[in-house]
Amino acid sequence: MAYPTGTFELIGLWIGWLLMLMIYSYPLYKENLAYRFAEHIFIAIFLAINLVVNFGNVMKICITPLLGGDFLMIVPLIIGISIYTMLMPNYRWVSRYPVAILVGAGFGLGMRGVIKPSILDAIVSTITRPTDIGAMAWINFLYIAVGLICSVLYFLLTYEHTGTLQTPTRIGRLFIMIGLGAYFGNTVLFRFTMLTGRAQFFLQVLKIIPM
Amino acid sequence: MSGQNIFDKLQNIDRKVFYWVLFITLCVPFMFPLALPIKVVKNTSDLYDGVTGANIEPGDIALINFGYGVSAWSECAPGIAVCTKALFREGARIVFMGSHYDVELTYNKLRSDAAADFAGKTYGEDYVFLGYFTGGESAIAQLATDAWTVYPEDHFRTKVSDIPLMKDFHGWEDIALVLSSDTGDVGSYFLRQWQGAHGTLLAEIGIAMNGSTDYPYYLAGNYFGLSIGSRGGAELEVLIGEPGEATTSMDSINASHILIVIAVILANVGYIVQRRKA
Amino acid sequence: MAIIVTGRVMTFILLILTFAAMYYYMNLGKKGKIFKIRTLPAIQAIPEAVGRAAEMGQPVMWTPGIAGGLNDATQGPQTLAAISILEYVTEECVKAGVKIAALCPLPDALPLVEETMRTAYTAQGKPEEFNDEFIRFFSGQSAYMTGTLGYLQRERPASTILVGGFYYEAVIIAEGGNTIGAMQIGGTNNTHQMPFLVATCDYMLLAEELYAAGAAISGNPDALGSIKGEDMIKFLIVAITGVGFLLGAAGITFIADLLGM
Amino acid sequence: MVFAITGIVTVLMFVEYFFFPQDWIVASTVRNWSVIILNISLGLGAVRLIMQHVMGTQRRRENWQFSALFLVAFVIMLFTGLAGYLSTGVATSNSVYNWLFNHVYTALGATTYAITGFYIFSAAYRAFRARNVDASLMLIAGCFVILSNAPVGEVIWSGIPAIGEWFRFVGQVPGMRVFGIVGALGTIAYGFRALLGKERGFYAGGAED
Repeated sequence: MAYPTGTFELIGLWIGWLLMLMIYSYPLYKENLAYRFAEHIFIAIFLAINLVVNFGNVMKICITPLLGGDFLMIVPLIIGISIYTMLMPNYRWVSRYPVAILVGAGFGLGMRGVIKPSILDAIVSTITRPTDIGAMAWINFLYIAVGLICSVLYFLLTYEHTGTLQTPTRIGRLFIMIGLGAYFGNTVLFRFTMLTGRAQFFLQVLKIIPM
Repeated sequence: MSGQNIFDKLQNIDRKVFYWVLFITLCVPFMFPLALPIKVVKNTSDLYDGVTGANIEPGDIALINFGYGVSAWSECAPGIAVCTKALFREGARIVFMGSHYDVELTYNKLRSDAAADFAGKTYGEDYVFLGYFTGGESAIAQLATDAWTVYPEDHFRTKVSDIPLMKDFHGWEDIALVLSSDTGDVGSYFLRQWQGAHGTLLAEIGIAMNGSTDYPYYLAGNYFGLSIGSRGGAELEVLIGEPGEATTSMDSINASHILIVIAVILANVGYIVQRRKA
Repeated sequence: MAIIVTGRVMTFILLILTFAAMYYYMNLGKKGKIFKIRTLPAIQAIPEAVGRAAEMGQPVMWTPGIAGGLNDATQGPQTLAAISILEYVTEECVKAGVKIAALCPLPDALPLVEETMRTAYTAQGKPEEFNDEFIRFFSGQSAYMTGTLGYLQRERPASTILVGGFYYEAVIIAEGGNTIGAMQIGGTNNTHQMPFLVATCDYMLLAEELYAAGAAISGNPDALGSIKGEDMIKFLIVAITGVGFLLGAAGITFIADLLGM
Repeated sequence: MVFAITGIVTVLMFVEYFFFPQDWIVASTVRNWSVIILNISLGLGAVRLIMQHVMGTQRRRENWQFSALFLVAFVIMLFTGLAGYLSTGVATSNSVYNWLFNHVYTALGATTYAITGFYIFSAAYRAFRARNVDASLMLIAGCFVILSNAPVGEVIWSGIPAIGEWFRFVGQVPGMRVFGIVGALGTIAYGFRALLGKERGFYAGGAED
């Protein structure tokens, strides 16, 4: 992408740059009017885009088929609109019905879907021996199996972590801590990459580096 | 606090000092790039092999989900660009869709990032952009069984029945592989409702933060490949031999990562010395 | 097993087994059997956190994170557990004469928060001391973060209780609490926020411990019974993994094949 | 009645999954409805927020100027977007909407979420301390992963990528898998209790107040 030349693009670029500084004035300086200004603009625009896009989506998946002769679409349309009774204290009870359908679909899909990848496949992967014959592969195989068993035992919630359970649950917690440490490390990459993108934009607008 | 020694100070540096140092550290490497070599790890090469090898035949349809918005462009966009290029070069057809309301911006960015590859392709025949969807897991489950009810029209409001590519895509059976790139949960919906339920080939081009939770699923074979954050993107750029945004950002990542480790070490030195004294 | 779709048989069996175990223990609970939740250091630390506030003459802050809209299947339960913990914290605060502030960004949880705190004051015989200004509502994530940071700086609570469904505000709020030297008790089931709460809090309720804490405090027999049922399934998982590992190491894939059915 | 509806929809999803290798038209229709209902319901949060800002402006509450700013920006964006959508079917065909979308929204969207990078930095500095064995393990795993995520790790010491990768690809697996397992069981437990009508709060907003 080259540095824009059109007037409106240039204005847009610089406004974007200024808004960025306004937002970063908060951590780098302190809460101030510029930050609040940028924050309110962001939330307003974000919300409006959301509404426009969702309006288009409802048109696409419901209204257009309805107008095209799929009269059954009137059912979800009416039930969907009825969720707005949540805003009217006297009619709030009506909104329980659309919520019930959403919840039912969410639970049904959630419960039927989680078992295979999160439990069964996880166990199968843990107990399938490595194809490598190297010692390291077998140590890892043992590590993951012992780690998983101890970590699951750590999450026994109606048994005290004493007696026989004391050692495995203690070890289980250590396995969990290693997991969280790795997670922390990965998150650092994620957040810094986002900031990196902004640093690049900061320099590009000033023409210090090419766009 | 008048009696603060060096170790107290090490533990209590003002955070604003750090923020400024961090921002400057992120900026400087763009001006003086080092371009250190980037090592490719197995989960990334498995992903690349998956989109270039035996998984995909000319004419097959791949589904690419943009589960990220502008905020995660630096993390996800490079990986998606490389995979799109690779898939087009294998002769695959691609269906693009997204769960972020700003998906149009992301699609436009991809078209510009992989402009040369899009140039030789025809919209509606070789690729299609279905646009935004909501409905969470229900919508993804529905997409597997009856895609046309989730998307009766593409993003540009052409009826899917009038789009040649869409005549070959009604549900999971028509899709050779799915690539989902997410900041949120859509990849896990594909995992449960496509891969878990139907065994569809699935790979994740995720933000680094989700790398930890995604990796066990890669190890269990639920994902045939996995790209983790901008580093994964840079590795994919190495694999396709076209350095891009992710490769450029690696210098900044290097500097900032060293900085944070130094900060942690300094704070711990202060902490340990203080504890010994106490 | 032609009736059940191939590849989903084990899912079916495990789902039914889980339901059955939960139902059995919920039923036992209804008949009066009480299931005890194991010691959770984070919950045991609450009186200490309140005591610290009493000594310092500063308030205690509770906040549940912004993720947990009540009708969200994964986030909602975290808010409910957080509200159970709030009940306990409030009772302890009333006993010790400590001010408590509940900072809540969830509009649909507000009535429940208010009712819970009011009940706790009433239970301690001091209903007149309750003031709904103890509850502060913030709309939207940014307002929530800045509002909470502002509160931390101004009021300097001695202890903070950060329990519930958090998004990325967790690190910002917990960092804010750390800066003012508050004693912090954290808890969430959102994996993506756990590392930050673990790093910044003195005590932590990890994942399901949050639900267990909520159930232990509320004493709800259904919640306790289903947690007991879950524990039985965890034993089953441990057993299958253990046996499967030994067989797998010997090259026998029987268990793995069975689980793939 | 409400619980019955939830129960029926849940059971429909189960029946389809376990007994129909392909989709089942009844479950598929209900699921499609739920997608539409969810789409329609997404405006709810927006309506609440707008009402709050309208009241804030009307009653001249503290910082009402910002509420007014919010409303002006919102109205401009909403109407230009709808105008674009209604005229051509694509909202960005309106040039004002497109300009705001491409420049203002993109800049703010990318900036606002990145702000956490600063806080993570100070959180790591302030809180990543070797207080005890647990914290030390987390610290060590974290530092190795941080260094191995950056190509420079290998330059510092050739062992760093190997150790970092071990933490990423082996070390963390038990912990992360257990979160998957207890998360799955938690989802089932909560769903089961809700189906039996044992969860209060669940229908909050519409339930017994």
